[in-house]
Amino acid sequence: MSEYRVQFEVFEGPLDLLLHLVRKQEVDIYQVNLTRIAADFLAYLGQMRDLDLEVAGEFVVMAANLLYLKSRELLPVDKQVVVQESVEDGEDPRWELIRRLVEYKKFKDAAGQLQTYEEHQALVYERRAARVELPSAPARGGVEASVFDLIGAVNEILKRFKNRDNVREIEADPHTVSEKLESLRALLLERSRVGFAELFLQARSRLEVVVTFLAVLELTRLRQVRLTQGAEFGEIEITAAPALTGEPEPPPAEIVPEAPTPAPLELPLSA
Amino acid sequence: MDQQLLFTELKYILESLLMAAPKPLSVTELREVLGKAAEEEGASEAARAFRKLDPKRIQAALEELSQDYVSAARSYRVACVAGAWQFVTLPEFAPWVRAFLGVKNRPTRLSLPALETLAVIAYRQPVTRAEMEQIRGVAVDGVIATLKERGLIDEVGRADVVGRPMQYGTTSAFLEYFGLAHLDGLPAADELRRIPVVRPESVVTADAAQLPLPHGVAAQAAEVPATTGPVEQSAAPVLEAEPTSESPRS
Amino acid sequence: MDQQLLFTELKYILESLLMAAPKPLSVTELREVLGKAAEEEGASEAARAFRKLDPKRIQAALEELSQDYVSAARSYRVACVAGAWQFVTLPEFAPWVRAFLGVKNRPTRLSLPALETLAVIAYRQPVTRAEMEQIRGVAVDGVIATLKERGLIDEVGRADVVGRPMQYGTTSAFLEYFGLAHLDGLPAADELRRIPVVRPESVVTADAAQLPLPHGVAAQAAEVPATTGPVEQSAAPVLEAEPTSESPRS
Repeated sequence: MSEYRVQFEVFEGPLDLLLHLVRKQEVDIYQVNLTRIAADFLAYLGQMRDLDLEVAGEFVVMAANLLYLKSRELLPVDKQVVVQESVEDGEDPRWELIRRLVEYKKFKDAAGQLQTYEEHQALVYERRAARVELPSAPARGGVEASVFDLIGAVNEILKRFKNRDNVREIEADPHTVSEKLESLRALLLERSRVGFAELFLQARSRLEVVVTFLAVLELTRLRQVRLTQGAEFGEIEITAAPALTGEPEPPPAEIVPEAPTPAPLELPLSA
Repeated sequence: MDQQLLFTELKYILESLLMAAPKPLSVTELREVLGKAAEEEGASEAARAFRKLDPKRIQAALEELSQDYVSAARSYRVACVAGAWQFVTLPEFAPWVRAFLGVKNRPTRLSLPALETLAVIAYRQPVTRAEMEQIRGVAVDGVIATLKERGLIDEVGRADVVGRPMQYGTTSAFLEYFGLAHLDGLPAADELRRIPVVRPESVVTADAAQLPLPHGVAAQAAEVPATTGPVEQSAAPVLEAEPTSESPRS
Repeated sequence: MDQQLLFTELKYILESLLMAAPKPLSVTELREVLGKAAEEEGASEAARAFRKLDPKRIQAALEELSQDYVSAARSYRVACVAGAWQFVTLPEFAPWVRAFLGVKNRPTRLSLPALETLAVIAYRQPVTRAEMEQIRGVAVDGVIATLKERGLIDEVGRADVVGRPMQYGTTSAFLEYFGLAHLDGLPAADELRRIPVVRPESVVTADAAQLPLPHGVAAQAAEVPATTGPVEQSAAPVLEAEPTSESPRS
């Protein structure tokens, strides 16, 4: 069947072809002249054969059926033996064919409707909201801030420097991660709680912002500080963790204090 | 708060949820959220009022909301697809949204045979392959495989007849693909589900007219699913024309 | 089309974009989208009309749009936050939105180590396990498993170095989780991708792969799997790193 469709795509099957022929008669399905339809149908099959197209089994069966109906109609009414049968069967073969055609046509129309829906739906885009800005909520306990919250925050701060950056920055910049690390530690030992944005208030260059940020990340990684948010999207706070204040904590913390004097971090200078 | 006010309030709450949600939401999900908000510490009177809402009320509010957008001249509306509510942009803005989001990740369009078969399955589910072939008059094997592969249909059981053939039905991906809220949203659903092809009173072909009218209706009724009940001749929605008293032959 | 009509049209187009966009959009981004839509094959007259719009006009349309919502009695409005435009729900609906985002949005929050690893993968993909461990200084096996399980990362290939280790990258679920349209939407992406922190010769924290280990580091070294192997210095672009006393390359 599939190879048939490829070769002759106009009609999907005998019912489709019949519908087409009914339409050509320009009459309602119920009024269709079966004799003419049968003749048209056979003619069409003949054309297919002439074109060397394989005629699918379904078409042949339908052709036989039509020929039978046609032969019946050629007989005078009183000679139609079938009539009795049809009463017994409760089914007139002609009516049966028409019923199928009507039904098929409805599904064909429904398929057309589905196609419209398909086209329509391809043009419809659903909203996929980003996380909505929530007004600060009475959050309990504080939410742990994610790296993305941090990066987002840094990004905001970096924006402030976008226009300020200038050539001077190319000169040796005094800021290094280790230096920031130390000053952060000192600050936290002193105050135990610092606002994240506050750290950047004094920053004078993009580099310093980045360096400060890396220092915060590093301290987080070493579990020497904790980052919390009072609420989602709230201000991020940095607090000293036990590892920093000297209380017993897992190994990573113990390693860093021995840090040798580090060299400056190399950063590409945005020209 | 009076009922009308509460209903309006509910509508806006649902609206805000659809706006904030990163995915479409079902009535059940929305109801859960309302319940949860009601139980929060310090929940307002309004919040508590929506604690255990009848899902029908939520449904009604969503439908009214959806109507609001039909009349508002905006670039989007509220729609229900596969039982889940969401904001969607209108098709006429697709060129710009597409420029931003890229072409929707949709497989190629369905072929006409696939659409026809899908229509048969959608309206007549659960339906066997034999029944589909009876209606379409052609083999449907390849098409069924394609539709299954695309997740639009699935096997839903076996028919209680000899050989216990597989029955097929549509999936929720089917509803999504066509943007339908649910199966009742199919066009002309009633008509197509019930096999309403009833023989006209004045008969189709010449000889049939001369018959003592067969209790043909009875035979036909056998084909009608039991649930449908007897088919009234007068209720026959005929496809597109008047039945004729004339013989087509002659 | 006359100017007023065009302006109204523009307003609705921008509105549809804000509605469909999974992130806030700046005037610049919106202008780009308009430009892109205008250049599509078969672009409509309207689409072409917005090809090279003065950003001021876009800004004006957005402001008018925003005003529309101030007067409309809805549960949300159009707002500009940090230079980017978006739909936001009104504060009075926060109890419900919060109840929703709390329940539904995030089954479980990712742990900080998971987020860090994810950040490394996101900014440096494709990236091998060894590279991640080098950057983070700890074994990442467990975290990788978790991230993979949650569908946020996946194997994307193999590195062209000895042993051909697996490389990881983020998935589209990752973008969804963070409400990102694409990887370029990662915050400070350019900035963070470009930081080629030079690897230290002697490292401050444990970096088992690279060092003749100082004794104190032994405990941590145990965490690093033996499979990590030596990592090319030059092939180590890192997100965060230890400062070093000498840059190996300079």
